[in-house]
Parts: sequence; structure tokens; C-alpha cells
Amino acid sequence: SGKATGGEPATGGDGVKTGPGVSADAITLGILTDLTGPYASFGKSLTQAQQLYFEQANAAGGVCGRKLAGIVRDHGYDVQKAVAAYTEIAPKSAAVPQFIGSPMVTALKRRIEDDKMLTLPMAWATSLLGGQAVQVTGTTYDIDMINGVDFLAKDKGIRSGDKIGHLYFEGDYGASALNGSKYAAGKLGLTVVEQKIKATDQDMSAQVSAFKDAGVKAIMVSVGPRQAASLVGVAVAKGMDIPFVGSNSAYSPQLLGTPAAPALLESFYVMTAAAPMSAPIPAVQKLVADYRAKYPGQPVDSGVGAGYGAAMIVGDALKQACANKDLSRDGIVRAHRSQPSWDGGFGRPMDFSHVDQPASRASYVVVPDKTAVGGTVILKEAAVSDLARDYQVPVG
Amino acid sequence: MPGSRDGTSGPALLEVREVTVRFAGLTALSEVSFTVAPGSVHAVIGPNGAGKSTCFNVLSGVYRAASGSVRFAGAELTALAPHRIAALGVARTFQNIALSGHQPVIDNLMLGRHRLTRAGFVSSGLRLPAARREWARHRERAAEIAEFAGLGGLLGTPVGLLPYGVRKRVELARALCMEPRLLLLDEPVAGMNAGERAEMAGLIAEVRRGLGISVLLVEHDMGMVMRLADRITVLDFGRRIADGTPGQVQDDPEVIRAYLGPSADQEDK
Amino acid sequence: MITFLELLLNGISIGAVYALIALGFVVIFKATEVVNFAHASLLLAGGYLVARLQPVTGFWAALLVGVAAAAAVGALIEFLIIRRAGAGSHNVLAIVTIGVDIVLTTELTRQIGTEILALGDPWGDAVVHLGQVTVAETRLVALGAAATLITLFLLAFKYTGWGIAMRATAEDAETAALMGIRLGRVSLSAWAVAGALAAVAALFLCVFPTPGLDRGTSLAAIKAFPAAILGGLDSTTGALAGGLIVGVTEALMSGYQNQLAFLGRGIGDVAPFLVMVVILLLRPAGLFGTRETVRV
Amino acid sequence: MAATAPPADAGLTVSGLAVSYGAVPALRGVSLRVPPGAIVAVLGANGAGKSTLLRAISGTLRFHRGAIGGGTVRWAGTRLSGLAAPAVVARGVTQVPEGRRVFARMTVEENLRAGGLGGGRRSAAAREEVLGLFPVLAERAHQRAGLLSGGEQQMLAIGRALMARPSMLLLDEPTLGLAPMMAARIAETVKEINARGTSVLLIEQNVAPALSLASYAYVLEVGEVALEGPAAELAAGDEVRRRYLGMGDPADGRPLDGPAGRRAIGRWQG
Amino acid sequence: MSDGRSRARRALVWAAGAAAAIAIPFYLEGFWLQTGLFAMSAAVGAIGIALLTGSTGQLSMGHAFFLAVGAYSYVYFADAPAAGVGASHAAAGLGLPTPLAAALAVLTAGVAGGLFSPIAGRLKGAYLGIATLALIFLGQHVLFNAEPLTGGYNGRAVPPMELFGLVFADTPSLVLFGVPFGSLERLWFLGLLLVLGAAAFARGVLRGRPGRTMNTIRDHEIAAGVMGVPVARYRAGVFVLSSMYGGLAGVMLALVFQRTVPDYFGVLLSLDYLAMIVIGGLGSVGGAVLGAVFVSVLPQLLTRYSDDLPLIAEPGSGGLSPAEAARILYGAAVVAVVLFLPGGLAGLLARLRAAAGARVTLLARAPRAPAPHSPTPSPSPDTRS
Ligand SMILES: Nc1ncnc2c1ncn2[C@@H]1O[C@H](COP(=O)(O)OP(=O)(O)OP(=O)(O)O)[C@@H](O)[C@H]1O
Ligand SMILES: Nc1ncnc2c1ncn2[C@@H]1O[C@H](COP(=O)(O)OP(=O)(O)OP(=O)(O)O)[C@@H](O)[C@H]1O
Ligand SMILES: [Mg+2]
Ligand SMILES: [Mg+2]
Repeated sequence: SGKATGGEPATGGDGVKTGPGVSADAITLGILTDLTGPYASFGKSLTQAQQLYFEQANAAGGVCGRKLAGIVRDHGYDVQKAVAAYTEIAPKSAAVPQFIGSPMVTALKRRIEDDKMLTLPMAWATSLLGGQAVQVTGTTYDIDMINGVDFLAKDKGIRSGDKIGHLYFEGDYGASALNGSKYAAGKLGLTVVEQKIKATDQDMSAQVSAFKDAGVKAIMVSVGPRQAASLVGVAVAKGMDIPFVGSNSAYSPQLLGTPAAPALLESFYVMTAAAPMSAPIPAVQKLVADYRAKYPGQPVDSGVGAGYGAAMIVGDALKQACANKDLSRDGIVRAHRSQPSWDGGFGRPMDFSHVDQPASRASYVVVPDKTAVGGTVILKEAAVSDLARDYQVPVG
Repeated sequence: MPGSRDGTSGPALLEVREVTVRFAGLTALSEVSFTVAPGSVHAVIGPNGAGKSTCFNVLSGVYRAASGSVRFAGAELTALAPHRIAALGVARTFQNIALSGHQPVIDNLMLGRHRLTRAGFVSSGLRLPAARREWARHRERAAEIAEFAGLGGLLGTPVGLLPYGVRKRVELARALCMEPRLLLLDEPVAGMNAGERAEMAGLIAEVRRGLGISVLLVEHDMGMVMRLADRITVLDFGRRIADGTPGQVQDDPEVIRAYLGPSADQEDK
Repeated sequence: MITFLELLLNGISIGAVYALIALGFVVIFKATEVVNFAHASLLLAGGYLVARLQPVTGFWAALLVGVAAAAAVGALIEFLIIRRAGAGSHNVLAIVTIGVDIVLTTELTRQIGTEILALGDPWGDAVVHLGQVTVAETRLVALGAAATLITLFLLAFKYTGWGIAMRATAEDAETAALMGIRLGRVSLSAWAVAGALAAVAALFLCVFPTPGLDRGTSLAAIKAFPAAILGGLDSTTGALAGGLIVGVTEALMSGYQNQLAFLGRGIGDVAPFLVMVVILLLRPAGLFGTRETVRV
Repeated sequence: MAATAPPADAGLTVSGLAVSYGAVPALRGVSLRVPPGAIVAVLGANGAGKSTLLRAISGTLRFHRGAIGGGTVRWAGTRLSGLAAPAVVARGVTQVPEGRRVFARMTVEENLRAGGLGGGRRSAAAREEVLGLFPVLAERAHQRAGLLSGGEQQMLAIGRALMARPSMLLLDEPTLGLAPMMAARIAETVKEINARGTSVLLIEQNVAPALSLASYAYVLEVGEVALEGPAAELAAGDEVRRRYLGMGDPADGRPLDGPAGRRAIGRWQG
Repeated sequence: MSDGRSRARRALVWAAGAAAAIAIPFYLEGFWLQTGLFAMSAAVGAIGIALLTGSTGQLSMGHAFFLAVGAYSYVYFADAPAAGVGASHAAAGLGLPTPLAAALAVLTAGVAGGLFSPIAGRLKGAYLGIATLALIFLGQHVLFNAEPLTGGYNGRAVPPMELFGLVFADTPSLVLFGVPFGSLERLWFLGLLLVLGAAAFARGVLRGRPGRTMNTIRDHEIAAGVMGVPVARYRAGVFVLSSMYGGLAGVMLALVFQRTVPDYFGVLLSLDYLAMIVIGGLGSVGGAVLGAVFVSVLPQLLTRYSDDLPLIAEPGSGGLSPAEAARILYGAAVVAVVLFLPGGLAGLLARLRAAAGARVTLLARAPRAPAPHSPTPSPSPDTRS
């Protein structure tokens, strides 16, 4: 039967060893995204940006004489659909430059490692670290929060003995972030007041009351944009004049079209490893221009940068693998892991050579801005705080 | 395992003592007492709303009495749940037919044998031989009872497709399938024509003769009550207004006033 | 103490919104004995229309149109589906509404896409200070609206011909028809009313303190389930009580999360369900629901 | 077409009515007539099709997955067959369903109001009238109807139907399950209702009272009119007495220990 | 005569079906096998909910919870006492033999159902449906918070099943007739056996004394009680049984997933199960299986062939994505079945078979109800009350 021949590595006519997803003239990349679930907006930006990258790479002759092609599967943030989609595309993909959702990646982690499929999760929890094939880009949530607390201490007058609040989602994202804030708070002699919520929660009044009651001097925010907006809105309305420091995923430029905008503009700060789309960096500016040309009228948010960057990381891994004459999956992963200082021109370089370390420990502090592309502008350049440098990242 | 349950299978005395039932703002039964002798047919009659069905509901555990006691075969029924009362051998039919319309007659009858059978989820699921044997044995008896009730050819027919009169007989057959020691019949011939009434009356008489069980009967058809009953209790507004043999009751002025009416004889015909 | 009062007030105010959603369930349940799982999508539809129209027509006109349109959507569901599903058991009809919900929600989320839509309400992020306690103005309005609407429905069900027709139909459609009651109209009107209520609820769900309507909005309708059921699915008073209980429980449990950490964090969302289970254990038909008394 | 269909356009005229439930025929070519102001009885055994006939008239067949296969029902010259139940009510024809079917969870008062919803106008007057007929309903006005006794429920059912001020009342076994006195009271009431000008089509199994009430009667047998005639004649006729009316009471003649041929039943030995 | 022929035909159909089922792993790729396995797991779960909702008239929206209990208990019983693969936190385990662990997991699901019996026995219809919603939320709360047992939000790795020395995993590798037999191929046969067993058991229950009793509880609760049925206990019993089916489905799912994640066991999963039994045809085992297959395979089919349906080419194009199309189709299917196919897929199948089959048999039989479990009300006015 047709099944008898598996995806065993072979060597092509050009002397390059190939594996699944690599043919004589094409390299297929699997994209497991969310276009219909809670992260649909993010998924859409990511996917479009990646397709932009493939187009550009192909226009420039492709990689290793082969064209890049993405197969997109939308799992709608449903674990079963993600597992099914992975099973479907795995035999015909060389790598996965986008995989949304840490529950989904977690569910497949073992198979991904067994398949040696270079996979870039679009989630930044520390639980995803530790494998050869799974590459978390940039910082993890905890690092961002550590840098955030450091920012509060340095720039916002938070001192030892103060209390800071942390509002976080149930799940991976929230737990990772909380880990970071607690670590930093411990080091600086602060106390963290925790409030955990679910993604279905809409109204943060009760949480604000609790924070206010506890007398927090600042609040870390690791939830979705809606909840962040509600939190900041209510707190400001109640006369709490304190800074809010959000994880990257807590902010969306769409919020600036809502009544929460004034409060956000006033006191919300976002920690991010990737340069904002408004950053005065040539690569970013070119990306914004290209993206706008290809997808006119579509919002340019942080997903665009993240997606394009991830595609570029995979592209570069493929190029490196091609140079090694080994486009088998194993070859791709090894090529990727051989880069201690990858720099796509989007800000800080990343180190892919340690499987148990985040690729970067530097976070930008950005603030909402109505007129800026992507809705944020840089407040402070990316930097690694001392706290973050010494931080021992929990793995797995 | 089932079969003759020593000392628990014969007819027994039913003693209703000062039973009172109240519903919000309404006393449906007030201190009603009567005794059903083993093996007798005892009728409860009375105008609509007198509390006859309520009395049945207390006896079968559907309603709980506010006070009073009901003793049957040495057990106090007022404290028991319906299925426990059923386990003592008390069976009943309903004034408003309560059968499963989708299920065929045989399944409705076999439900009556619930208390006599044991097959549970596991033995039925695994189709253990014991379950199958049990089923076959009891089905045979159910078929016998159906034959008796004149339902012989209808075992496979869904009850919902049967005419009213036949359904009433299915009700009776289902109650008989419980192999009761006390049978409560709530208006068994309501809605039947004369021929069917006679047939049903015959059935009840034969049940009493063949099985020797006690029957408690609620019925408005006075002709039938007078012929069948050994003893009659008359209720009115939840109170017992008379109790005695058919002859005594028939002539009781109170009963005539409250129930039979002066022209009872004509009305019945 | 201040915190407690503040949490209590927050709870009551969000509870009012839950009560409005629950009222929608109750209306349809009373009229048709069906639990309408499509209510969440009606909510989304109403909110979506208000949000889309509001920049063009202004808030009040948009609200009016949105409410009317949601009523129309409700009526359409009844007309195209529920009516034709006819004699199905109530369980089956409930499952049908799940199907409807899936279709509608999928399409609406697709339309909403990635946006967060503001509803353009006049209250903005204003808060009212009651002593040291603050509460959002929108929530006070919601409380007023919920109380008014619920009283209105209570009276309507009890005293108007419409209410009587509705209850009669729920109980026994054939006999209701024999009374000359037009079943189609009754059920259609119930669905229309539920749709309108959903739009009103959507309004209060999407204004301050929440930033606006997005694809996740309909998820909040889930919390109205415990509200509707612990009040009693066929009781309008129950909807109000249930909504308030859920709101207050949620607010207090969230607010005192730190003191209750042994229950696991995030207990605030689960607590309403716990309360519901406890109440159902004690009163299987909810606090105000009619216990079915069957006569045999 | 049955040859006996009387020519008239007043009153209720059923001609050649055929009804089936799915593939099961329940009525085959039934024709009958209720002259204005009359009480006409339809008798017949269980399953003869009496209720089916009423359902066909009142437009409720569809609730039972039944359909008219042929024939017409006309009332005062207009065609009823094919109309939905509310439309039939609007034309002044109301039915009291078999088994009473009061709205159990609503109060007596609300049941009466429900009855008036179809008719609309003058419901206060109708209510007065109904409560005059059935004073017990006034006493129980705020009790839930489901908790009334059978007789009380039957009164409520009739009273509820009268709330629409019908000119034609269809009664399906109104004495089903009623005590003799109550049955007699219902019969009286029917007479009184009729005296106030309402035509009545009465379905009964209790033949004697039905015939004493009605002026004309039909006997249905397996979906067909087997016999018809003035009530008095039927009541006097031998065949009717023997075949349908149970007069001379077969039960009396039969030994109580069961008809010959039936298997006796014994204790279970299982 | 015709009876013999129809029996022969049925035997033929069964044989053909069996042959096809055995041949499938040798021909179809992993994606299809996995889809099939999802469908098998769903079929088992759907049978459970069919027993509860279809036959006993009890609505449950908490089925996903019992799947979770099954899946997590299996992992807990089977996992080595040390840490699971790749987990930094040491999640506890008992290290029992896997078949025993699976059996215990099913039992645990039953016990969980039993603990809910004060509610499950007393409530009915919509009230129970919404009450069971609590299970989902409480369940997920526990799954997220009881980290030592559940692994928290990361879930736990699932130890592969091991039966008579055969490990249901990709390693050690196994090649049969030139086809590499990985975990999916191996699990296929196990899944098939479990589905058949589960279906046969459910049929036995429905046709036997319990089935009759369940139907009566659905149709007339008081009558059931008076006939000697302990109604509350029986309801609770059916709930337990249905939970155990859910548990078994959970175990199967865990084996296919190879990892348990709490996110999966949410409300949507429960709703899927309700949709399955309605689409399949309420109350019958065959219907539940058909519905399960339909609901689990449809989205996969659409996604798989999305490249041929010109939908996804441009994710931003605003067209219907396959996932959306699948959801809409699936929602519409629920509606359409109730509107146009009373009796569901199973009813349709039966009708097709009847149309094709011998008319003689139909005539020879006693009159039958149009569809034994179709939600038609009983034609009699007196079953109301
Ligand atoms: N569940 C209940 N709740 C409240 N009241 C009830 C209930 N059941 C019966 N009743 C009331 O109790 C009284 C007695 O009713 P019951 O049904 O026992 O009468 P009955 O003698 O059987 O009458 P019938 O001959 O009409 O069947 C009636 O007034 C009735 O309204
Ligand atoms: N909903 C239904 N579906 C199928 N057959 C039906 C239905 N209703 C009645 N029938 C059948 O139609 C025939 C006539 O029934 P109908 O109810 O009209 O009889 P009836 O004379 O009113 O009897 P009863 O005295 O028992 O009320 C019977 O054979 C009955 O089985
Ligand atoms: Mg009674
Ligand atoms: Mg009839």
C-alpha cells in the first residue's frame, strides 16, 4: 500500500539530504494557527506576515533552490483539532514556523520532539522550553515581568516594602508571568497581591476593589486586552493613580478605539521582546511598508512583527541547513540550534543554542499611542535588567 | 430467588388509621380510617374531590400523610417511598392512564415485574445467561397475565396506538404483573362502555377469585361497586361519612345526600 | 468594610446584568419550556448591531434599531426553526438551539473579526461615589433597567392576556389552540421579546467597565445559566434573585481571593456554580421556580 | 357521499369525512348534522373515532399527526375543514377536550381567562355567566387547576370553553370519570347551556344519559356511522339497546367469575 | 424465508464491515487513523450520553468532565511514581499495569458520577442539564489547581497502553506487511474492540430490564416508582453508567492524544456530545455511534480538503475558513436533522434499509410505532398529566 514508504530521509539531486516536506523544488512549512478562536486576530496577523515572508523569500529565489510554501491549518484554539491538524501536516512539513496556543503545543510536545520538527510556538511560557525542536522566540512571559518590575522600581518609585498587584489568567501564560513578578518582587522586597481570572471574565471591578483594598502601588497585567482595559478603566475611574505594566499579550491597539483609551494612554506600559511596529528600525519600517502594500487596510499589530520574525528564523535555519547539505528535519533543527546570536534586524539578537534558556532576556517598555503604527511607541529601549540576567528560568 | 416469599406472599390486612393529608390551604383527607380484610374487595366511593385518589396516593407512597398511619403486612407504609411499598406487594392502577406510550405492551407489563426480577446494568449489558433465563421465565408469566386480560395478541403493539379501553386493561395487567397482595384500582372502568365495563368487572372478580388477593377499588359506577365490593367506605370532603356493607351504605341517608343522590338507581342505568 | 461594601455593590451591579440575560432564558422557558442555548448568540447579534450602527445613527437610535433587530432575529429563529421542529421533546429543542447558537455565533464572530467595538453609550466611564464606595454609572443604569424590565414582565405574565396565552401554550399547546390562542404568535412573540432583552443585556455587558463588544462577549452569557436556574427557570423574580446571587458571589469570591487561596485561585468564576449546586440540592426547582406537582 | 346528509346550510354539517393518522384510517366517510340549537349525540365504543371526529371539526388533528383525507365540515355555511384551531374558535365553535386537560399549573381564574382569549369581547359578561353555572369555580378561583378533583376540573373545562361564548360547543366525553351526581350535574349544565342557545355536539359512552339529553344521535362503529336516528327512537330500539347501549345490562347477566372461554389466572409459582 | 435472507444479508454486511475495518490501518495515513480514533472515542462517549439523555430523558452538559476524569485517572494510575516525561514537577502516579489503570479509570469516572448522584437522582431535564454545567467548571478548576495530580495547565504525558506485551506506541517499531505500525495503527484495533464492546453492552442494557425501566422513568416517573422502581437511585445509576462511558472515552482519547490537557475538557466538548446524539438519532446506540462519527469526521474532512475548496488561500480574504465552515455545517446539521430527519441518521438508515429490504417482513410484523424513540408525543391525550 501507499503507506509502505514512510518519510525517510533521502538525498536529492543537488546532494542535499532531504526529509519530509522537502521536495526537489519546494519546502513545505506547516502553520498551525487560530483564525476562528480567541486568538483569531493575532493568528491572522501572524499568518499574513508569514505569507508575506514566503512571498518575498520566493521572489528572491527561494531557499536552497526551493520555493517556500505554507500549509495553514486553523485549529480555532481547540486541542483536538490542533492534534489532528498536526497529524495531518506533520508528514508533509519540514518545520512549523507558527503554532499558536501553549495548551496545543504542550499536547503535542512529545510528538514534535520525536518528529524533530522545528516548531516556533507563538506562546511564551517557560513550560515550552527544554526541547530541541521547540524554539520559543524572544523572552518568556516571566522575563518580561521581571524586567517590568525592575522598570517600576527604577522609574516609578516602587520601593522595598511596597505591594504590587498581579492580575493574571488561569493557565500557562498567567502562571509563567506570575512566576516572574514573584521572583522580582522577592528580590526587591515587594509583596505580590495575586488575582487570578478566567478568559471569560469581562468585568474587573471586584479585582480592582481587592487591589485597592490591599493598597497596591502598581499592577502587573497578564490577561487579555479586554480584561486589561477593564482593569485600567475601573482603577482610574476609582481614582487609583498607579502604573500598570502589561505582558505583551495584554495589549491590543484595538483598545484605543474604545472608551478605555484615555486611561490606557495615561498609565499603561507594555513589556515586549519584539520591537514595536513603530520602532525607528529600518527592518521594521520596511516590514510595515511591505505589509501595508500587500494587505491594505489591515491592522498592523505586534503579530505582524512576531509572525514575520518567526518565519525569518525558520527561513534562516533552512538556509543554514542547506549550507550543511542537510534539509532533513534533524538537520534543520541542528542548523537552527547552531546559531548563538541570530539577528533579524528587529531589535535584540537571540541565542538559539541553549534549549533551556529563553532566546533573549531583553524587553522593551512600550506605551500605547493612538497615532503610532501598531498602537505603541517605545518608551525605553530593550534592556536586560540585572534581575532578569540572574534569573534561573524554570524549564518544562 | 423470587417466588414464594415465606410469610410475605399471602394477602394481608390493610389498616388505615386516622390519615390526614393537607395541601396548601386544603385538607384533602381528614382522619380517615378503614380496614381492608385480607382477600376482600373493598370499595372507596365518594363525590369528585372527596379524596379517593389522594387516599390511593398515600397508600402507594406518592403523597405523604400529615398524620395517621397505614399498616400493611406488619409495615408502616406512611414512612416508605413508593418503590418500598411496591416491594411489599402493593400494586395500583392510575385514574389517568400512566403507561409508556412508546413501549409495546409487553415492555409495559414487564415493568410490573421489576420488583420480582434482578437483572441489573451489568448482567443485562453482558447478556448473562441468568438475565436471559430470568427474562424468559417472567415473560412467560407476563404473557399469561396478558392473555388473561384479553391482551393476548397485542404484546408487541406500542401502547400509544391502543384505544383507551384497552389501555385500561394494560394498566390492570401491569399491576397484576407485580404479583400483588393488595391491588389498588383507581376508576378501572371510567370511560368504558357497558360491554367493556362488564368485561372489566369480570376480570376483577376473577383476579380476586384466582389470586385471592385484596382489592381496594375506587369507582363511580355504582352498579359495579355494589356487585363487586364486600365492603364500602364512603368519603366526602376528605371525611369518612360511612363505612359498611353495600347494603348498609346504599341505604345510608348521609351517603344518599352526599353522593348517590335521590335518583341514584335511574342515574346509574 | 469599605471593601466589602464595594464588592457587594459591584456584585449587585454586575448581577443586574446577569439578571437581564437570565430573564431572556426565563421568558422563552415560560412560553415554550425550552432552554434557549442560542441566547448567547442573540446577545452577540444585538450588541453587534448597536455597535455597528452607533457611529452612523448615534447611540439611542442604534440601541432602538439593535433591540428591534435582535427581536427580529429571535422571531426568525422561532419562525424558521423552532416552530417547524414542532412536536420534539424539550430536550431535543434545547439541543436544536445549541445548533442555532453555533451557526449564529460562528457567523457573528466572523463578522466582528478582530475588532473590539465600542457601543458609544452616553455614560462613558463615569462613576458614582456613594460615600467611599464607587460604582460605575452604567451599572446603576443596568440595575434600574433590570429591575424595571423584570417587574414589567412579572406583571405581564400574571395579568395580561399575552402572559396567560404564553403560560397556557407552554403547558398544553393543543388545548391552548382549542382556546383560540394562536400558538405561532405566542411563541414568536416570546422569542422576539427574548431577542430584545438580549440586546439590552448586551448593551450593559459591553459598556464600561468592559471595553466593548468583541467575539468573546457571548461567553459571559454562560454565567447567566446558574443565575437563571438557581432562581428557578420559570420565575421572573428568580431571574433577578439568581442574577444578583451570582453577581455577588462572584464579586466577593474574587475580591477575597487571597483570603480564600486554599480553595484554589480563580474561585470567583467557579463559585456561582457551587452555589447553584448547593441551592439545587436543597430546592430542586430553584429558589422561586414552581415545583412540579403531578396528580395521578 | 352518504345518502343521509340533510340539506341545510345552518348548523354544523359534516359530509363524507375521512381522516387517517399516518397510514391508519380512523374515519371513513362520516356524515352528520347538528341543526342550530340542537343537542346531537355521537355514541360509540372505544376507538370508534369519536374523538377523531371532534378533532377534525376543531382543527386539532395536526397535533396528533392526523389529516383529513376527504369530505368537508361546514358551520353556518362556512367551511371549517382545513382551518387551524384558533380560526375555528373565532367562528364560534369551541371544543372541550377529552380528559378535561385544564391548565394544571394555572389558577382556575387564569384558566377561565385563557378560555376567553380567543373570543375576545365581552369576557367579563361571559365570566359572570360561567361562574353562575359553576359557583364552585368562584370558590376555587385562586387554586391551581391541576389540584382540583376530576369533577371540578370537568366543570372548569366546560366553563373555560364557554368563555369564548360559542354558538356551537363540542363536548368529548364530559362525564368521563365523574361521580354519578356529578355526571348528572354536568348533564344538567349541558341542557342549560343549550337552553341559552348554544348548539351542542356531545360525544359519550354513557349512552343512557346522552340519549336523554340529545334530540338526535349517531352511532359510530370503526370509523363509520353505523346507526342514526332521533334519540328517543334509538333509546327505544331493540338493536341499539342490545348492541351499543348495554341496556338490560350484560354485566348483570354474566357470572362474575369471568366469561366463559377466558383463561383463569392462578398464583404465580415462579 | 425472508427472515433467513435478511439474516444472511446482515452477516454479509458485518463481514464486509469487519474486513474494511481491519484493512484500514494498512492503507490510510495517520491523519485518517487518528480521525477514526477520535470518532471511536466520541462514539463511546456518545453512547453514554445517549443512555442518559435519549433513553432516560436526562440532559447532561457535564459529559466532558467525566471524559476528563477518565483520562486523568488513567494517567495517574498508570504513570510511574516518578516524574512524567519532560515535566519538571514530579507529578504523582501509581505505576499500575496499564490495562488495570484503564479499568480503574473507568471505575473512577463512575464513582465521580456517583458522587454527583444527589443531584443526578433528583433533578431532571433542563435543570439537570444546567446543574451538570457546574461539573465542567468545577472540574476544570480542579484540573488547573490540583497540580500534583493533574499536572496543572500543562497536563500530563499519557503512558502508552501495554497489553500482552504489545505497547501501543510508536516505539518499539513494528512493521506488518511492509506497513510501519505506529501507535495509531495499533490503537486502531484496540479502539475498534472497545467501541464494539461498549455498543454491545449498551444494547444489552437497553433491551433488558434496565432499558425498560429507564424508558418508563422518562415517560412516567411516578408510575415507575409505584411499580417498584427506586427512581432516584435508578437515575443516579444511569448517570453513573453514562459517566463510565465518558470515562472510557476519556481513556481512549488520552491514549490517542498522548497528553492530557485541561483546556480540552470544556463546555464545547459537552455540547458536541449532545449534538452527536441528536444528529445520530436520540435513544439508539447505533444513532449515537453514527452521530459521533459525523461530528468528529466532518471538520477534519473540511479542513483536510480546504485546499481544494478555495477558502483558506488568503487567510485575510474574509471568506469562510474551513473551521468556520465546519462549525456552521455542524450547527446546521443539528437543526436540519431535527427539522427534516426525525430519528436522525439512524432513522434515515433504517428507512433506507426498509425501503430496500423485503416488504414482506414489514407486512408480516405487527403494527409498529413509526420510530420507536422518535420524540413524537404519545398519541393519547391521557399520558399527559
Ligand atoms: N397534589 C395536590 N395538591 C393540592 N391539592 C390536591 C392535590 N391532589 C389532590 N388535591 C385536592 O384534594 C382533593 C381530593 O382530590 P382527589 O384527587 O383525591 O379526589 P378524588 O376523590 O379522587 O376525586 P375524583 O373522583 O374526581 O378523582 C381535591 O380537592 C383536590 O383538589
Ligand atoms: N394520534 C393517533 N395516532 C394514530 N392512531 C390514532 C391516534 N389517535 C387515535 N388513533 C386511532 O384512531 C381510532 C379512533 O380513535 P379515537 O380516539 O377517535 O376513538 P374514540 O372513539 O374517541 O375512543 P375513546 O372512546 O377511547 O376516546 C382508534 O383506532 C385509535 O387507535
Ligand atoms: Mg380520583
Ligand atoms: Mg375519545
